[in-house]
Amino acid sequence: MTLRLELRAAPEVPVEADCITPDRLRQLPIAEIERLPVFYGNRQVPLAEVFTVSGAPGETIQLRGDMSRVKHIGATMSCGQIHIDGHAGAHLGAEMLGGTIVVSGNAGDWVGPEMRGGRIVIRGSAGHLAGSAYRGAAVGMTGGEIIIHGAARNEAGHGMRGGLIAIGGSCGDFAGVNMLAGTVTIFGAAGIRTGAGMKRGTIIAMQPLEVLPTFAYACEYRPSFLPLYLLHLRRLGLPVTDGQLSASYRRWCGDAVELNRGEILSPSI
Amino acid sequence: MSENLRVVENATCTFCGCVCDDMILTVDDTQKRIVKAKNACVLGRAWFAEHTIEEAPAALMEGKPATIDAAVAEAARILVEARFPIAYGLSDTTCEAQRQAVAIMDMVRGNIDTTTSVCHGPSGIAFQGVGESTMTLGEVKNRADLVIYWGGNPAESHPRHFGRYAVTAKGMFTPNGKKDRTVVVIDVRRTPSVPAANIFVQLKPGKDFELLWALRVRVKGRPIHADIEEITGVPPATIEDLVQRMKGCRYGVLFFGMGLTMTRGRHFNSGALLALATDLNEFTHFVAKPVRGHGNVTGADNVMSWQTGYPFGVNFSRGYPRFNPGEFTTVDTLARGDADAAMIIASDPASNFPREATAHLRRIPVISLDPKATLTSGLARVAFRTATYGINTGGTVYRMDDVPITMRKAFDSPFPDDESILKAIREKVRELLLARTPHGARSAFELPLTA
Amino acid sequence: MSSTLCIVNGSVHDPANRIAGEPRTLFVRDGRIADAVAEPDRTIDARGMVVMPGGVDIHCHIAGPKVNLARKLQPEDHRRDPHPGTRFTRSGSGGIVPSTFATGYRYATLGYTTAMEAAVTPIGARHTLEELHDTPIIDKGFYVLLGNNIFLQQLLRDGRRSEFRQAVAWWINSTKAYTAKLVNPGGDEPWKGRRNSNVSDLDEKNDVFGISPRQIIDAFVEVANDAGFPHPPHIHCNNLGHSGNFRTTLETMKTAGDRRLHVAHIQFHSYAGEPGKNPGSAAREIADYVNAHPNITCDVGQVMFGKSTIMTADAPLAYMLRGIKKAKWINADTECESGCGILPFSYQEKVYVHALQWAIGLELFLMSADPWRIILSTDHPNGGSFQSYPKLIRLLMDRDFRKQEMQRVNRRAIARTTLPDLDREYSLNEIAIITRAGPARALGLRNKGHLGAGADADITIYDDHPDRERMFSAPRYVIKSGHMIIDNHEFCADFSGRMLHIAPEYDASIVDAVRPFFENYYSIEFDNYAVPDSYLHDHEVIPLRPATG
Amino acid sequence: MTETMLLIAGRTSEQGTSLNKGKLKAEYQQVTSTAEMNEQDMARLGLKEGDRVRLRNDAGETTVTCTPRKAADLPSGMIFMAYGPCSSELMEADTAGSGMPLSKNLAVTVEKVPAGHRNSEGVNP
Repeated sequence: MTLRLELRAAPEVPVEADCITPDRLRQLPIAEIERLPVFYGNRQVPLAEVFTVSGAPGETIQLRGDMSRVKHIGATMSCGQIHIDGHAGAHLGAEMLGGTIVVSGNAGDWVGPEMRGGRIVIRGSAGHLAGSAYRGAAVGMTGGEIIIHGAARNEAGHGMRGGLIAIGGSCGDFAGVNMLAGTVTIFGAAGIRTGAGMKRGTIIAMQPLEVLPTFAYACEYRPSFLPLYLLHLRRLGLPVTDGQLSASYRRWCGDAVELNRGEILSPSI
Repeated sequence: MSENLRVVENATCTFCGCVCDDMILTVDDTQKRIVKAKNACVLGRAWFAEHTIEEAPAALMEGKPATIDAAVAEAARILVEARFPIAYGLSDTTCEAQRQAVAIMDMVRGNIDTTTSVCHGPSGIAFQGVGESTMTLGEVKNRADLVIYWGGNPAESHPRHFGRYAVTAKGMFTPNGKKDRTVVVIDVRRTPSVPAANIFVQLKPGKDFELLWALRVRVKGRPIHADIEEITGVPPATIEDLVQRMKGCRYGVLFFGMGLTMTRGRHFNSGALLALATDLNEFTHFVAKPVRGHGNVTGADNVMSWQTGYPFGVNFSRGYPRFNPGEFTTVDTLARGDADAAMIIASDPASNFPREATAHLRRIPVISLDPKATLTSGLARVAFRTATYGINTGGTVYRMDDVPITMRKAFDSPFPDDESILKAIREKVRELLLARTPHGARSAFELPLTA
Repeated sequence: MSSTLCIVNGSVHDPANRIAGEPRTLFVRDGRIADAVAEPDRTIDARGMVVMPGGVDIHCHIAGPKVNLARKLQPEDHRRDPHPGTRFTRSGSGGIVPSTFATGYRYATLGYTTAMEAAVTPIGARHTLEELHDTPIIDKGFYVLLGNNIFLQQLLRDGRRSEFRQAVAWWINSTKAYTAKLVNPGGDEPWKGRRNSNVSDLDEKNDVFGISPRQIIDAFVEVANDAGFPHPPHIHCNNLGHSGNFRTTLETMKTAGDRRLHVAHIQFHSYAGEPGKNPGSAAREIADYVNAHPNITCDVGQVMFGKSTIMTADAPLAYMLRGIKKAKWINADTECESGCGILPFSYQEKVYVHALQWAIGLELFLMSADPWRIILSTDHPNGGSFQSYPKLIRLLMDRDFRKQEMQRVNRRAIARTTLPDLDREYSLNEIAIITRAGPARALGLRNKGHLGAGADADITIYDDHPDRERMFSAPRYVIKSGHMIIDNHEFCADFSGRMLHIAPEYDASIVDAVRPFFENYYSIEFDNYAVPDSYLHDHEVIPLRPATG
Repeated sequence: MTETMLLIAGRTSEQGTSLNKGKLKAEYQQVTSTAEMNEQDMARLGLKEGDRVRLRNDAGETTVTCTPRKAADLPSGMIFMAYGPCSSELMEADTAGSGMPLSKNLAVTVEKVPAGHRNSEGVNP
């Protein structure tokens, strides 16, 4: 059973559609879904003014169109699936608890901020602050998975305390900044100051990277968990090479300004 | 020169965030200008001397002279009809005007932001992450025996900062002024501020964060990479010397400028500095302070915070304030094309913003309030010419250290002040919204109950 | 639109006029309680409802520089508790440090109509007045921080007692304050000038100014009593939060002798044990002293589990807590006047010390022999939000609920207190005393805290619900200065309350003594320091008491 | 000949005093369209005081007049100019979730504009 929402026209101002979650829509009749309020800029309008609604309400919602300006899709969802055929706007899957969101195109800033569980897959690229904490908060994502096949920008995993973020392309500055736990894997080039202020947690950088002067080189070794973890990412479609599976990894500990129990791993090729 | 001269004492200069309130202004009431500003610095003298009353209409609509009433009505209509109206600027006006501006944007469910977002907004974000050990400037004058300026050039941006507050100023426990303190300047180039310093540390551009991080680690007594000099351009011995001075002083101060906030790293650069000052409190008393720019930018932060809970970048589109820099800050709402109307108060984004942002500003209806013609007022659909705050108005401003000061008017302007224009717009907005509220709805923006 | 009003059939609790839950008819005209109104514009049938004077908060932190810093600091907290606007009211942010509008509306939503901001630096008075102007509905005032004022300490050091007296009055006038506030008197100088140290003994002489906390306390008690301040010095004693501090608290109260003194958030000052170890309850010792000394008033500063924000002029205390919490922290020094520390905090049921603090507060309430003098407060937002008052009221009124809550907290801590043995339940009338009549009397507000003719028509009408938390969370009607604000649970109007302050006389020549100090050590001009009357907006000068000689 | 350098925009006294006169006045426009360069860099690029250079990056381009500074004051590879409409042309609009566009340490290519060549961008768009 799939509910289909198709964007009528590119909105002129941002739309906030946090009602679009399977939790909220799966048991409502179409007519009621059409009347649900969404915010078109500062006006409450019925959902049907922004989307055409068809199909059958159920565990799956299919969205179509360029939703770069449609924010908060899937926020706080706990179950079911959202498939976005197109681009998604900011705050996609914010504070998500469970279920799956898949985006065929790009996503805006704040993918899965303060996420607790579930999985978000972005086939294109994501903006800044994926899986991070909102401003002022110390704790970002605590569980679940954010899989970005393309690039991610700054502050991916800011304050992360659990779960995993995998970035198929390059990522911006301050990946894993102030991390408390969890794992961030970056297949492309990382920006500067990766892992700054991290207390615990693991950052795996597949390309050579600039390490802050407050990280200490520890050793080169073959972490036992890594092949299992990478195979999981490979199954999810990330570009894990055989070399990465068998490589030994250089390990830096940091950040010395904090607890110093975090690690950055990078294959020694 | 006219005979009609008058002296205004204890007037306040609002050109920069020093907000010196010891101006002695000689006012020529016939010429309507200030002929002398005793105690003012070079910037302050220009501020007072150049604010003369120009011949100009008080309001323009589509570039043509209009009555204030007609312009107010049109401004209110634009704001009420917009779906994503933004207000921006506010750092060069009174707190009284700022309060009206926030009220208007609350009522029309708009978005409000101040020049903080392109100044020390990143320091505000940093503050929300790590806190801040800070002080009023009199504490520096009375107590500081170590003063460090990082990424700022007060000699040119805040010329009296040295003499009034931090370098040569004499105070309770620093009776000999500069002799009682060590002054350090850390910057990427030898600025005109450097001669005031005992120690100049030249840093490679873009390596502020690395040096701050290294200092934090050394303050904690942990080792750093041997190649720190290669990374930052600063020799390990200099770092050790700084650490010893910082831990050993009685009252240390870190002042910082936009060399931190406007470079790659932004809020993390400021955050690293704030964290360093905090760390040092384990050893001695240590404080930090951004050297803020415009006269009342700190007042804007304060007004926004007490009225909405957030210092800048606030959106009311859902009927309550929300904060998110990068989403609700003005460069972003313009560059992304989100805004469909703008009210710019005492600011000139058309000449200071990135190209995409100014391009969008030309596409949407703009209301401007400014004492002078600017690129922004030039593209505005409704442009008010207003009285200059602190010269033609009284009202409250906050110094960079959050100390509020009541200004003294020097002479009257034929133009209304920002507060009265904004109050009039607010009244008109209220009328329009009440007329539009659907029966039984709690506001004019709700989905009609019958939908 | 000051209309006339009549309230009939309600069960009226007006302890000041010895009315304890009796049916009375109330009349309102011109913003005040009247003896009779011939044809009232509106009559409210309060059958089945409880009618009380509007609540009075004697000690909270709701406006001014430190509050605003704490607001700015916590976007993550506001985000979870937005305060939407209505056709009548402005929007705002809630959470542990709400925006000004949300603060005013939320106090009103609990039936409170007056609140006193408890700690403002003189140089921050202007800022505080601006915020209070934007704090709707309630009447308000503030206490000005003078206990670490360097100029005043210098006068005391030099034995210039009469100038000290004039200077205190000048400062109160210049800031539009309600009384003098002392916080950790004598502790600022070691904090700022001696590498973050502190003073711990009442008789320890400061090595810069050569005076002790006791001398400072004594001087302020003398000035306020002699001049007849309606509310005596409001003191945050030394050693807040330290085990064994009850001795300091007793010594502070003894310093006052039989002169009036208000001890703020006394729960935080009622700990047994020795410095740095073995914390326990000294509620009995403190309660006994207060019960036996009618010159002492205090508010409790109850700790409520959940979010809090420590915000205090006691900077060393905040730094000590920061050492435990290791999270974001603010220190803010004010030249010549004060220190300040802020940090987000939370009290947790399972933490020994937190549970002990919770229990000691309740002990103090339940051991109180005179509810007029042990006043309800959480030292908002230090012990918890003012929004938790309804729950606190239920803890006091409902023994079973209290026992149930005790089961959830650290057992070892409860065992160190007598809380399990205290069976007392507060009556509605006693609640009316500790939340209205008592604080109004302690503040010397003759027109508040009661419903006699001439009183301000600040009235709250609650449904008489057996769940007292529910009852006190949502009054059906709130009337402020005769204006209907909440009508059948909904806001129907906005209202800007009044600033309450005092204006003690002083000899104008004191200005000549203050000015040179100012010109040397402050960073703003002396002539720009005193707050002009234009910042007062609607205000009321509360008269001084006749001299007690 | 072009080279990549780091542009730092900041406040200066002249910028501060001239903006009081009016942002649409010639003095402000002149102050905000003048760039300081390391004198050795200028010599290497064949530039003398008053020559016009085009600064360009991904965000945009602008043309400014250059003026020399001693190597001790301004390190090689660095350009300093007062904030204004010209420096804004080189700012990227992406603020990385901060609200702040990067406006210092911008990598720009520097290219001499032949004398007599009209500036297509103009100082005052």
